[in-house]
Amino acid sequence: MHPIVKLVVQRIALGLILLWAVSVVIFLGVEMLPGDTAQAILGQSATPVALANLREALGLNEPALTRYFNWLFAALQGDLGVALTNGQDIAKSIGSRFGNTLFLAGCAGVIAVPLAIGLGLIAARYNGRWPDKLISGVTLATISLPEFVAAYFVIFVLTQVFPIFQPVSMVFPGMSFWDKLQAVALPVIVLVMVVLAHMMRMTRAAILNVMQSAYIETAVLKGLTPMQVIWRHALPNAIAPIITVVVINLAYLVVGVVVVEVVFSYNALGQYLVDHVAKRDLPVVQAVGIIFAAVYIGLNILADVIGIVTNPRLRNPK
Amino acid sequence: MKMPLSAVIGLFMTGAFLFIALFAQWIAPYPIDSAVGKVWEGPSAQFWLGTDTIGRDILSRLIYGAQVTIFVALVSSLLSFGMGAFFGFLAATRGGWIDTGLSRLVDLMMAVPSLIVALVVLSVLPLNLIVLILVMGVLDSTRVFRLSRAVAVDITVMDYVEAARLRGERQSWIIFREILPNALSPLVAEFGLRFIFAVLFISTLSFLGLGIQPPETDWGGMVRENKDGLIYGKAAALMPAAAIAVLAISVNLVADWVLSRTSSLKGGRGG
Amino acid sequence: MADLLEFRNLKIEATSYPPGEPPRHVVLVDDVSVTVAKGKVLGLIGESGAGKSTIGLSAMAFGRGGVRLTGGQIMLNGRDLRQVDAAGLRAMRGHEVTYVAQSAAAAFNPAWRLMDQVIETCLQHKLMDRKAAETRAVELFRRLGLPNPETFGNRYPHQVSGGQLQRAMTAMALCPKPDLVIFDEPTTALDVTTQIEVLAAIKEAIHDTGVAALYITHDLAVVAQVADDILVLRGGKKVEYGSTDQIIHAPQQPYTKALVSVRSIEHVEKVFPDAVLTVQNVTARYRGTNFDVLKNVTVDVAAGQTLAVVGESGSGKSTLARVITGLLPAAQGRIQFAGRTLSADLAQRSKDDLRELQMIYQMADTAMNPRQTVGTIIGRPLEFYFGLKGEARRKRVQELLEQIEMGAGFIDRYPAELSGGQKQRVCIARALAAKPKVIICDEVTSALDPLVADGILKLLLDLQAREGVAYLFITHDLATVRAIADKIAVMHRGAVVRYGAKTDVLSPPFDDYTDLLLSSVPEMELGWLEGVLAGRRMESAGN
Amino acid sequence: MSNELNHLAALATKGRISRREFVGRAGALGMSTAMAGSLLATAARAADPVKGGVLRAGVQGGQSTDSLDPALAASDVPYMINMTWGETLVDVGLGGALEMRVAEEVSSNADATQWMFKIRKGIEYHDGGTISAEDVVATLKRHTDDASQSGAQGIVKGIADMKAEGDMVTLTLNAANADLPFLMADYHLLIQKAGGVANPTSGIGSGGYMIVEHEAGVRTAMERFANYWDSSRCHADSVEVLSINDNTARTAAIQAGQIHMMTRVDPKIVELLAGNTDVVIERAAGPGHYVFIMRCDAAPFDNNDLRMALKMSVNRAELVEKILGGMGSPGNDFPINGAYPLFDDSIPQREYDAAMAAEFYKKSGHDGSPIVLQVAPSAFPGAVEAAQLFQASANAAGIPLAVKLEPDDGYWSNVWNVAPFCASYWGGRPVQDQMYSTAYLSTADWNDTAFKDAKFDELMVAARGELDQAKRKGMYSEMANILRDTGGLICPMFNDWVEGRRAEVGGWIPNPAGTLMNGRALSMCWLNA
Repeated sequence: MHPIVKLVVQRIALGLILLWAVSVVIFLGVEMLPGDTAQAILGQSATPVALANLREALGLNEPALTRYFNWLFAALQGDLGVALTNGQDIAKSIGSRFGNTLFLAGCAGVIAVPLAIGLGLIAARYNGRWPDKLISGVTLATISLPEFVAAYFVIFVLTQVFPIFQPVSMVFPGMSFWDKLQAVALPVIVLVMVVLAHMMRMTRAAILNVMQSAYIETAVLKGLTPMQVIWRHALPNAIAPIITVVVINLAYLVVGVVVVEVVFSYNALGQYLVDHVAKRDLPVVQAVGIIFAAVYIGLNILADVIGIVTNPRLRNPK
Repeated sequence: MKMPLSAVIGLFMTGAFLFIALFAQWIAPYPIDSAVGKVWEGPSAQFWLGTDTIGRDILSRLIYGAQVTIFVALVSSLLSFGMGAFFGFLAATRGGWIDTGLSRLVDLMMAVPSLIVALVVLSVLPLNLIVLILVMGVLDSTRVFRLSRAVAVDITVMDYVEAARLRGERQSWIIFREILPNALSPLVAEFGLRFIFAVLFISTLSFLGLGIQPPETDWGGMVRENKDGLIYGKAAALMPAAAIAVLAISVNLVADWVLSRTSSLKGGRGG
Repeated sequence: MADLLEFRNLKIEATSYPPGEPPRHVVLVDDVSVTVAKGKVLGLIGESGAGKSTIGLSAMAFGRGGVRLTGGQIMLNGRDLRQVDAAGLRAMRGHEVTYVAQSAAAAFNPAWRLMDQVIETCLQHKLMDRKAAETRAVELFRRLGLPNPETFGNRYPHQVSGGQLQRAMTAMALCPKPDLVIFDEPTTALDVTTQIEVLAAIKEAIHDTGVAALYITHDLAVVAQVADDILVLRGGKKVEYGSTDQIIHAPQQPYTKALVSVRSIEHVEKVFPDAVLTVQNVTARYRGTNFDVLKNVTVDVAAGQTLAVVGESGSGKSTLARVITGLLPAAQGRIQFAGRTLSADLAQRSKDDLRELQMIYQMADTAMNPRQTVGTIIGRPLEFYFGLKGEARRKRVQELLEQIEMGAGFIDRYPAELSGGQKQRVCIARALAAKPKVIICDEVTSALDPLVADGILKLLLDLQAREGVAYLFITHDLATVRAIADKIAVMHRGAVVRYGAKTDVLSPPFDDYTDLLLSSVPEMELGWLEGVLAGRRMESAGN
Repeated sequence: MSNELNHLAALATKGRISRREFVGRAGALGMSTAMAGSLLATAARAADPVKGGVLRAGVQGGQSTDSLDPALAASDVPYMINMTWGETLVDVGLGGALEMRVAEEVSSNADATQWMFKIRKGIEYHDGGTISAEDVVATLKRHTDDASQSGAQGIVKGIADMKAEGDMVTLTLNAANADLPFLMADYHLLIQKAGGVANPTSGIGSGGYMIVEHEAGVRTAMERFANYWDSSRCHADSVEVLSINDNTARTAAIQAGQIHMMTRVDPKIVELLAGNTDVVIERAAGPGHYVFIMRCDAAPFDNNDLRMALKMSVNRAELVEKILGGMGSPGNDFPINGAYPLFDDSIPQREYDAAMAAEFYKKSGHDGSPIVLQVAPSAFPGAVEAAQLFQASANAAGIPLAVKLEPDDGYWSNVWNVAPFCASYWGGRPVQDQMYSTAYLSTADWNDTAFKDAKFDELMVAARGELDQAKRKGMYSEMANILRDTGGLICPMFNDWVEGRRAEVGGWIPNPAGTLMNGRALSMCWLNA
């Protein structure tokens, strides 16, 4: 087997094992949460008989191990069960919400990643000079604002002072793509502000790190322009760390944007999870937790694989 | 030693914040929870930064808030560094199954989004400062673990660590005397960043209602209290937001400086 | 004939930023004037810090880090490079002047195929189209003796050996048909047997293409083989300038004389019967591999004696040190030390085992914790092994500092404040502090300038005479071996191919490998290179 | 006369005088109660309705766990949605008058133990078929069912027998209840086909709009139901209920025109909004009240002296001023105010008295450990600040009150009705009896103060059957005093409904009975071009 294929297969296998471990951890964690699911559903005034009936109906009386495997096998077949609180099919609810999550993350990523890398390259090119300082200063300011402050700030500026966008960003099936884009404009702006700095700073650092290498001096002595040096010689060797930080931020855009969802009433997975955590709706918490973990792990595998594939040593063994 | 202006400013501001936090009780002109003015008054000679949503002096609350914000962020960052660095160094120096086990455990912890974990845990556990600090510290320690492990792996291959090992030195000596002093600069820089993230994180938790409990307040909580005035140009919410941003920038400037010193120490190719 | 390149009163300065100190202003090159005629080779020679690389790069108007050209003129093809703007410099670099770096492995971009990098200058300066450039590159590969020249360029840097990379770098420098090539220690990082081939290839290429060259090296014997003229530098100043013949055979300046006759140590071998350290039939491999890096190695060394382990990189000589110290437990075989059998694994050894077997490293820089003072570095073994504390410890550290011919004033200094030679001395003191029976010296002089290295070797011999300590001396440098060894083990591909007393090993009849090794060491005479190569050709023709 | 009436109506709609006061004064002018109510309704209807358009309401309190089952509606968003797709037998209209909806006539026997509802003919369901008396009985039964989680369970419980005969529904009660028709206006009791037993969450009813898209806790889009029976309503082509929990975003949305009406405008920003001509703030003095509730069965609140100490240490005037921005009135530690019929306004207003609070506290023998008040921002607008003000005034009286902030999420399931001392909110009920029986009767489901007083229970049952209004008022007064002096309820203030609408929204009639015109805003308002 080509060593790359072997490495990639290894990474994916490791990822799957990790995902399985996460499912166990989440199951145990949810299991250990105080509070009885049946009680949480039926409320304070529920009669003991009703509680017992519900427990029976939900299969809560089975041993934990049995329940875990029942859940696992069903989940492997794509059946995530139904929400305890309102009886909706979890896979279906998650489906549309996850789509929204990906849409928001995608929009923010499509803008933030090239922008961050571009700014990073420029900052590296003018290392220590005013463009670098300007870019660093502005991104430092954006990283220093809590998300919700940034969110209210853009609401104030872009819906009140300059009424360009709508402050409430919920999207729904009937909307055209263009309408959706308009709806998510504000959260996208906020998220771009939030993730931009990190990626840009790491890009700059990775490039500057590579710029210490002897082959950069070789390139300069070949008469290349500074941007040619960075683009042709520094960037290809800084890909792995840049991809890693990009992936971390993409994962964040998917799993970590509850606050932005709340402020803009954006109907994505984070808020969905938070609502169900409050109600101890375990099947939902479990399903969403696993999805988040899968996204994180999947993106990390992707970063690893890109790192492997772009590494000439691994791509072309001796 | 020449210090860039940005670092001087950063150090000065950070110092000022620490000073304010330490001596809040003596500095604050008004008590933290007394309504001394009308709702959302603008800045005046009496209330330098105006009053908040129920007429409390914003400056005083900012000053007390600095105490809580900085204390919680500092202690939780220290905790995450203590844990993260210790286990990171241990993994790097021991290698083998300890390294594998710890690294996979951290992978596992990082695979579950920390805000979600915090939400779940904090909605279940009693909400007090200790729990808050523990949760933040433990969640953050995974990142520190990764960094310190990476730094330490670079250091453990150095000949002087091998020399210490050949001498028969114990693990603790190698970690604390050989690795730690050399890992300090990147860790200090990272500490700055993690401190900032802790400030932002606690603000976010307070924003979600899971953070600091009244009458204590932190800046994030203050933003939330006053946010409704924001879209009408009431500056009350901007004050704590600006405080967060200024603190973050100050510490960041210092961290940047520490980091740049570090990289010039080992990265320079000299003439 | 017009001068291609002329330095007139060149002055180069830099600002350095030592940690924890105010920035320091340093003059790297002061008032150096020299010319290079078309098609001629000028050798620049000196120890580290002599400013030879700085001068070389200034021919491309390039300064590393904070290096600035502050005075004089650099006339290239009739114009002063100091007056040329950035675009003009870019047009000159890689076209009129090209550069061959010391470490081709680092100077090639790992992300691109060799061909793309070799022809990049041609395309960048629009000297020829891609096809013509590739044809020329293949031609150069062939001329430089690279294997499979047609396809060689398709490989990535990590796929070819160090010697081949150095030749590829030379091809890269010659590809745009420059007027001048700067060779910056192009063979220093190579093994001796490789160095001779690369040196010959470079020399031939220079000769064939008629290009002028600046050849920078610290090794007079090497530069003597390629240069027409030699400029000797010290501390950024010109020491002596003359034809190669004159510099080698009739040096005028004391410093040049010292360089020419570096190896002044005469060491008569002594033989002691009782081995303090015996390595018996040791075989070792790294974890997770199935390749023996050491194959059935048997050597021993007696108290007060020096065993030199000689070999090229990859011969397994450093692995032998790791096996003896227990860092890499041997798979088979035994190690006897002071009459007892050493446990294979470091973790199982007693404190005395550890104490009596000390090690000194090649890179003194990384062998000392930069955050500890000299006093701590030397004092730690005293405290650790003998429980010395406070004043007693300090006193003993001072004694040791005296022994290594450094003053007691160094006790509170940090490694960064020491010179290369001083660092290595501190490492020696640290080893001595443990009162060891055997010290393993792993290439302890190879990172040092020849004169400094000499001092270290003398110190080691003195200490051996006084303390009766045995050395296991690992090196690739046969001159060092001659200077210090009592016994020699020649290693090749993990095995000991020749082993015995020094005179026996260094006297004919030789085995093939030892012969190759010995004949590859450059000698300071004109035409040595041609002689050796001619001899080898005859041999292979004879076979 | 009509001028005076119109003036009174205007005052009442703006909440300047209570509806009771209006009805009373109108009565003095010779108007019947029902006439006064309808007058009040027309007073606000200045212009002719405009048909068409999409009307959007931004409502606080939606979660993705919300259900469409009317039995489970507990917050404003499902309430608003349900009131738009479904209808009750009767409505409480303006002026406290009964408005006939699914029922077209209500009558009772002499002692108010049996009530007859005549069902309007030809009211269609969205999915076909018409409402029958059997459907009504089935609906009521579903909410009575022991396994039901209906919030109306307590209401329907007192019914001994339900009968459907032709288009008549006859309810026979265990005991007399003069207020029964008002109870039928409860927002849980939406008439569903066959009672909605088979599919309670279908969201299909007989209301003016039918659900097209529904995403719990996000958005519900509805279209006008073509066969709706009441042509005087449902002017917009479609309506949407958007769940916008963040106050700032909701306010920004109405200012940006993304929504046309919103619930819960923070009183503090009312003044700030004054300059905005696009948005009109609508206020109505309703029965809603912000409360701190102590569970009388949990230490240390099982000690009445301690309860009294806490009641004395609330600075009500300050809270009304600072939390409600003056848009409300001080409470008197029982859940009834002038919005209710038969309110006794002679009961003295309780004031902040630190000395007396300290005395009570001393008498209680409390050990001085912190008394923890749990509060979340969503308990009521300004809850956290109110708690902090309470804390300050209590601490000033030497009472070690401490405030613990809880997350919004889960507050109503995990803290309210669980924690011994927390902040809460009651929207009020149309009549005193219902308010008391919902939360203060010993056996009430939502007895969140765990208040158990035999005398109180007795009085309530007696009052319910009492047809002599003067006597009844006396009984309610006595009950109020019991609750005020021994109950677990600290009721510092009654809030006005403070809601916002765009200026172009027509047909708005403030109704103190519930938020957004008692849930009818989407059905009754229109968009002026």
